[in-house]
Amino acid sequence: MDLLVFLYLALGMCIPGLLAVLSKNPVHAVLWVLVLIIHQAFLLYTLGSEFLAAVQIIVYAGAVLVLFLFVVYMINLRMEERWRVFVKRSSLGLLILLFFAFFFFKSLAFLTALSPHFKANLHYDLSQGTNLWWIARYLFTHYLFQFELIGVLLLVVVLGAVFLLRKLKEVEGDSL
Amino acid sequence: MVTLSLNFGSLALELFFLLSGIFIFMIDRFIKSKSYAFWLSFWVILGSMVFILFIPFGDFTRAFRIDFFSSSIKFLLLIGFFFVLLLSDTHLNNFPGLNFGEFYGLLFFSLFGIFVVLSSQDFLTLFIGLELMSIPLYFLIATQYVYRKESLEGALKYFIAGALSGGLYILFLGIVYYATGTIYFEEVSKRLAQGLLKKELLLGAVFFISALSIKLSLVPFHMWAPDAYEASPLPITAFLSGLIKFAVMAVLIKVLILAYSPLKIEIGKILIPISLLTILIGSLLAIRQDNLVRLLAYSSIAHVGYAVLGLVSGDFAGYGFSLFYMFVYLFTTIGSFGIMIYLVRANRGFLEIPNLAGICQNLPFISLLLLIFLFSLAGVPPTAGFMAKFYIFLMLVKSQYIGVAILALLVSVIGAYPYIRVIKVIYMDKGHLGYYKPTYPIFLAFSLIVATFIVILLGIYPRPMLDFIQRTLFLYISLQFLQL
Amino acid sequence: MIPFEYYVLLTLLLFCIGLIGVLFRRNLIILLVSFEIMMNALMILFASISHYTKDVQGYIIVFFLIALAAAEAGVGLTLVVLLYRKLRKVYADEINYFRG
Amino acid sequence: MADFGLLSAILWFPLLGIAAIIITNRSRPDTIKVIALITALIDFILSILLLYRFDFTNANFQFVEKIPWLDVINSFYFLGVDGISVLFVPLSTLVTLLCILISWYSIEEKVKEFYLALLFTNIAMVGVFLSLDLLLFYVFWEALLIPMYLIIGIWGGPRRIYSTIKFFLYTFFGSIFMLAAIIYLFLQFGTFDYTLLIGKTFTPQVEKLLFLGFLLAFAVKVPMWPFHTWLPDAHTEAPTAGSVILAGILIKLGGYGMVRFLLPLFPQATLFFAKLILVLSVIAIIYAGLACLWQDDLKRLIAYSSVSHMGFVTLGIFSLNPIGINGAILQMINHGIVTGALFMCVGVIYDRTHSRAINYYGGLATTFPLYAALFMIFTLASIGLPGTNGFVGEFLILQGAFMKDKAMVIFAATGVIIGAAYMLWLYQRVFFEKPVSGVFNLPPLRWNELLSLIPMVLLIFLIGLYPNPFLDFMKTSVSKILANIP
Repeated sequence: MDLLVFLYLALGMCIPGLLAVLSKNPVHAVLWVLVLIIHQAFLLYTLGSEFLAAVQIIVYAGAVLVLFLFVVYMINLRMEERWRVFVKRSSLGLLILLFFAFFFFKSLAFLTALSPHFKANLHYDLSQGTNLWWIARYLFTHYLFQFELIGVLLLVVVLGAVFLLRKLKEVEGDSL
Repeated sequence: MVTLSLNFGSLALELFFLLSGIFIFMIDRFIKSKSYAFWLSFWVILGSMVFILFIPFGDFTRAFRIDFFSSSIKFLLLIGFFFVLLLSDTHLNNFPGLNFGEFYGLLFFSLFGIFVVLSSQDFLTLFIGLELMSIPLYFLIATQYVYRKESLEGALKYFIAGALSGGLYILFLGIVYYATGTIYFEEVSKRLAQGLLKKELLLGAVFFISALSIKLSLVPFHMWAPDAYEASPLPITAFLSGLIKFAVMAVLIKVLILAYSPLKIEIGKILIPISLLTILIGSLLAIRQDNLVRLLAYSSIAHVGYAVLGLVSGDFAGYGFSLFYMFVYLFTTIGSFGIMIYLVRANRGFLEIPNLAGICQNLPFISLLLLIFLFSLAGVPPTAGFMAKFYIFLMLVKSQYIGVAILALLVSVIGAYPYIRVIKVIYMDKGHLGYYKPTYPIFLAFSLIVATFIVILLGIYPRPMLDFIQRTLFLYISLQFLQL
Repeated sequence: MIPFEYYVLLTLLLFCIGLIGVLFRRNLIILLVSFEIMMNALMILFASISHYTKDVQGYIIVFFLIALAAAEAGVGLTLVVLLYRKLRKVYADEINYFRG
Repeated sequence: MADFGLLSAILWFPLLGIAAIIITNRSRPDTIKVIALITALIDFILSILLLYRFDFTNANFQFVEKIPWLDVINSFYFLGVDGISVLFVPLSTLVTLLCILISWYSIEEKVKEFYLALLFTNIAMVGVFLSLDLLLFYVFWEALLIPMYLIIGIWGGPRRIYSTIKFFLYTFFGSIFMLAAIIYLFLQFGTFDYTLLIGKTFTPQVEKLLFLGFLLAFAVKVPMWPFHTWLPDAHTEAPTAGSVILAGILIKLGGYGMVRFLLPLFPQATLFFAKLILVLSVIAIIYAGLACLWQDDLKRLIAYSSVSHMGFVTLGIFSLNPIGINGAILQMINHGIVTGALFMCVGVIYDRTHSRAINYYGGLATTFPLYAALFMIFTLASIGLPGTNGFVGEFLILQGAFMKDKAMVIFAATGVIIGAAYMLWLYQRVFFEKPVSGVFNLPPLRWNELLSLIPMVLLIFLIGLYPNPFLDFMKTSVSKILANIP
């Protein structure tokens, strides 16, 4: 049963992923990614974290993808007329892809063979508290610094966007 | 349960930067005067140069640690940043339409990111710091998009490269976590010292180096560099090629020492072809450039290649020489970009090399300085560029990488050609481009003179600087291994 | 219990799908979408490791990754919007003001 | 030691002049020239003082100064002179002085930069001769490239850019291998100190490689036969002062380096390669001599003649006996004087007619007699007529080479005859025959030209008639160097 659910979710992620990457229309691509995200949220739930599933849906589906859709509609993208996506930058891309494919297949064997056998560093025990409780407990102690940093990072993104989108006064005769 | 140290004292400098960055950024809307932002940042930086000497060493949680190494590197970076500020002030006066406060504010955020990177103790903090370092730069590169179409393209290219770097980094993070169950440098090092998981972590290191090599513009990932450099305002280019690369190199060294020291020889072997190719391609592509900024972009690619050669032997002294190389390169960058800022004030066309013909007639002082910096980049004594290269070659031969050293030496002859070509154009061609002779703003003149002084001083007598870097490194390493 | 390798395989598969998009697509929006797919792929790895070893770190890293992905999307979309407003172009190979 | 600091004084004194020139306004070129002249003059007087104080019975290094420079790698600021280098120091300062004089009127644009470059050249040249620390030596060796690159490239003739870039890349390429060899030596023995490195032994393989590394740098500078192609171009396009420095000092650095480093440091490899180098030298002598015959450009002809003469020098050095090496060192100094003077002479008429083509001239002997007389002296010295300095040098070299390898000497002697042929033919074409229209009413020799040519004439006869004092300087040191070679 578990396996069936996993296979369904895996297919539900890979196929929309492929479709998104290969679709001509950016709107379709964004919508396919939405499908992917929702499946992934369920996968995260089966992996034992209802909190992350919720965050995934709220942040990704609720914010990021809506932002994407908003931008796509705002700049009014038409469909790509030509199907020339594999032409332009392919030479370098192919090289890099081959490089990675080589590493993947070379490493796949021992990566998959290696089941995680380490002793947990920050162990959690569901009998003492829910997953959310444990996450919160460590997020605000051990990972406090990173948590604050992420806040700063998002602030910087907002400020940067403000910086660029503020209309610059064009100065006459100054072409520098 | 591990007790956590919430030692805000050691975080003081970073908090100070963050707050002053936000302050400078926010206040911009409410103040009409244009120069306050610069003066504010000026005093903040001067203050923090003093301040950093009194920051107590210590941890903030397990993620962030002020220690001798990070403080020293930060101090060097602050000096570099100070000069970038001076250059910015000179350059930005050409753009009265810009919001200076926001510009300086974003620069502060980027510096904050660099500081976090330098002090981080685990791979996650390191990653967030790297993002924090790069994200303001994506915006800063695009600063001039109203005036120049290319700047958005440069920013986008840098962004795409950065995002790719992020993806690779997370893959690396995944592999490390998968293999060891921890993301702390020390713990990874412990696992490695037990002789476990070498293969897996080496694979991780490949991705780690790929991710950092995007920031360092090493060869398979160097494509973005010339475009981003040409697109951005000149002080930002100096920041990108001087400070960022210095910081990333320092971090690479730190990770090699802290987390990967049992694997440093193997990693060195991976780095050999990368750095040789980088030097070769940077030198070759620099030959056919007609734009001074692009030329310097390719030269910066090649120079990082030389600096990376110091890491291949896995010898700690070589790490020090790499840092020394980057320090010399930092000041050469500041000097050469300062000169370009001056030239741009005279005439925008001066960034095209053929237009530089014969400027030594009318701008003799600036030509002389450019001559010094170009010879330093070419690695001709008695400039610092020679000393830096010399130590790298010394290191290579010492660790029996004689073939590599000979190849790098040969390529350095090719690498000298673009610079002597520029000198040829400046001093030996006849020019016709009209321009007026701008005055030397005090800050520009100051930074040019200091950069020249440092480049020549380090060429004649590099000992104190080298001693400083080497001692920092050795102290750090000995402390580290005493702990383990 | 599902074998752990399945999760690793799924991660690598999705990562490669994202990588294909990054390397070959010239539509900037789809480029950004592909970055998101890459990020998502890696989240599965962290979450599954956490799940199998009872270690919280993986979940926490996933949390950070979601935030980071949002930040990157923000930056990318800002640049795309500006590019469109300034130049009316969204294809990566159409913007080439640089030669060589 | 009473004379401590004399070498540093000679080496760094021009810095004062450089500083003074930098702060002088460029609108006052005469002041700049006078400052440069006075600086060079004082430097020359200091180097004469060095010659005077030098104790030529002592084979060791004298006036030694040793201060730690780069502690980390055990490198010293280490200066000293012995019999081999002591004569080159006054020669360098003299050449700089004369260059300043000869360019007095011919350099009109970028005067400030020109004299700065000349004084900088002086520092680097003297530095090369004085330094006994390999790293210091290399630094000066490379630093010399910068001013020479500029002097040829800025104030040179029409094809100057091609020539100067060729010059730069050739010499840069050559010295790279020397750097590699220096680094290897350091890592092997932990020191850059020349005096400590003497007498170290290597495996034959390594010794040969190191020898080749050094040899490549020196061979490019000398220039030996297959590496000579930069020289005619550089000489031809350089301004007069540049040619004089090139001929007078720069190409001597190669020969000096061979005597100083190759012979004492790598005796076995020297023996191994000596035959090869002798052959190359003879090829250079004959090939360059023949090439001279079909040159139609005055400077190019003299440039090829210096390749030929430097062939004699390498012949003398690698004959590996005291006579040959004494002759070679003396011949280097002679060649500096004679060829330098010849280039000055060409510069003199080039300034007046702006042509270097031999066909352009004719009958100068009737229209410009004083000049013709001076040129005659230099021509004869270049051929090696007894009584001039060229004779002494060549004779010693041939004698030394005869003791080493008789067949070589036969070929080399052919070179002497070819030399006489092309120089006399040149003289005949330029000074006799019917005067052509371009050479009438040439302005007479100026004071600065006379002042720079007369010392050369005096030196030619001084060395030619009474060479013993000059040979005394080097004898003891040369025999010390040869002591290592079995």
